Amino acid sequence: MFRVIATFVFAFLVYLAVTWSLDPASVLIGAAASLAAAVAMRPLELEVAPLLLLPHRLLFAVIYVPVLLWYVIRANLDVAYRVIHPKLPIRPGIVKARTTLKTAAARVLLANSITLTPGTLTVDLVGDALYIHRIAVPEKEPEAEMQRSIEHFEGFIRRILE
Amino acid sequence: MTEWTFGTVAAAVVMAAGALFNLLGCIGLVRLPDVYNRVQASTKCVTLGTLLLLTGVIILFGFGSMGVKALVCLWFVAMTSPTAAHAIGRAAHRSGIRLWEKSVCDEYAKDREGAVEAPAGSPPAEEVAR
Amino acid sequence: MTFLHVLMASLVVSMFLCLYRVMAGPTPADRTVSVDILGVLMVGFCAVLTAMTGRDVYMIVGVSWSLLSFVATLALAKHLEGRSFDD
Amino acid sequence: MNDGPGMSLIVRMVSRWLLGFVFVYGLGVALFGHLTPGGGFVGGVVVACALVMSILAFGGKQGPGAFLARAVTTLDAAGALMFLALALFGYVAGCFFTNWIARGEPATFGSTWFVILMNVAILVKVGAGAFAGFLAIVAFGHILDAEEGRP
Repeated sequence: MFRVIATFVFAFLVYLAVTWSLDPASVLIGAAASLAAAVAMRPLELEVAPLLLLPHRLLFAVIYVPVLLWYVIRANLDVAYRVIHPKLPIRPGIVKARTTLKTAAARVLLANSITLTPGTLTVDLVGDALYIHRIAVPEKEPEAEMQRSIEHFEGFIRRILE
Repeated sequence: MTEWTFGTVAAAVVMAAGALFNLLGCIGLVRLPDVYNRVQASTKCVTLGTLLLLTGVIILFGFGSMGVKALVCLWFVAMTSPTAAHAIGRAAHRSGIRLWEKSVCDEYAKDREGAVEAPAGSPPAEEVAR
Repeated sequence: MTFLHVLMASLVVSMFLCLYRVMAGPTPADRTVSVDILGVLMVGFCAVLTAMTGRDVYMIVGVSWSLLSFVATLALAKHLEGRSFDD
Repeated sequence: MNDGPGMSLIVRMVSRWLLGFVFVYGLGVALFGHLTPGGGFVGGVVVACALVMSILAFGGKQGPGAFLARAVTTLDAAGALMFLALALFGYVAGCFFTNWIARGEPATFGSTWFVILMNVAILVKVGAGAFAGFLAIVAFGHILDAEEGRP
């Protein structure tokens, strides 16, 4: 029930944003369509949606965006430096890391955040193991270094989605 | 964008940074040695570049009919682009494309060895690797 | 020749670099990556066109384009993996 | 390690998050076709896109795409018939394709309900048609596989 309501709210917000009109007929049709979409999505187990309606989780989601943006910009400057350097100082490889997050949605958000940040790309997600392709594997202790950079995100994501 | 006020200058700076990142990402796409590195550079730089271009549109027009549409577009791109990169990387690894010969380690291939046979219909690894 | 024209020119240069990789890519995965990146670049192009003309035509085009590009990439990745589309 | 039908967990989860919004977005584009760019064709393509994404991500046996795959010919015919019926009802007011529903105030949502209904008919027709094309490609691949003896 909460799942349906939450999905309805988000779908209706997207409808209002796309149409940008408060005509009563359009709003009614949009509400009906959003409700239909929410009911049709019910078997897909969107357990995330109701959590995002809680205010403190929403607050952490809003804080998470600039933090992620800061990491993304740093990552981009790093990758851009490596790309325009004439000698290509790269040292690629696939490393493995383990996450302590429990739900599938939180793990997926973690994997997508990792893909966007410093020189890392999630190749696969099996159970609690993340296989991460890095553009520059550090010389010593690659696993421990990766683990430490994952923990920065885990704290936020646990407060948003778990 | 004819008169130069604070808003237009901010939007111009953000959009210029976005276009620069797009260009750098595409240079990376051409220069780097193997598929995985190309996915890395191009996806990160081009995604951030496009997000910055859309942010410039939001700064320029405010949260009107256009800014909100740009926000929806921004959300879609931020959601789909890493997923597409992951899908390509996984499919490339599963179809047997090797990493660059100077790569340091490959835990994924080590863990996958013996766990699953090659998917049906895919050519053998030597045929695909360059 | 305004500032936005310069932005458009740089985006067009980026697209030609992508097209080079589509033509020269040694493996099918390289071509898939370039096509995906081309789709995201088109969304940025739509944003520049919006700033230039001030009409919300192009934002709708941008959202639809990013969606189509995502679905195309999924299909190509699945084909690359050697599975049928409805597997 | 091939975890069930469909693609990897990340792709399935993100498709789950996007699907409902894509449907609603397609409908919004189609409904406002007479005021903004877009219209029935673009909305239909977006809806078909969502269905194709569902089939790609979840496989051909579950998800909303699999339900609609069985009804796709019916929906295609229903869209075409709805379009034709709207056009034929024009004879009530005089001739083919006449706007037989009253017109409202210009530049608002309710200015022409005739065009809105027309756009919805085109949405159903194009969405079902494009999705049926995708299903035909999948079926053709299976036929080729069977002929050449691949599993």
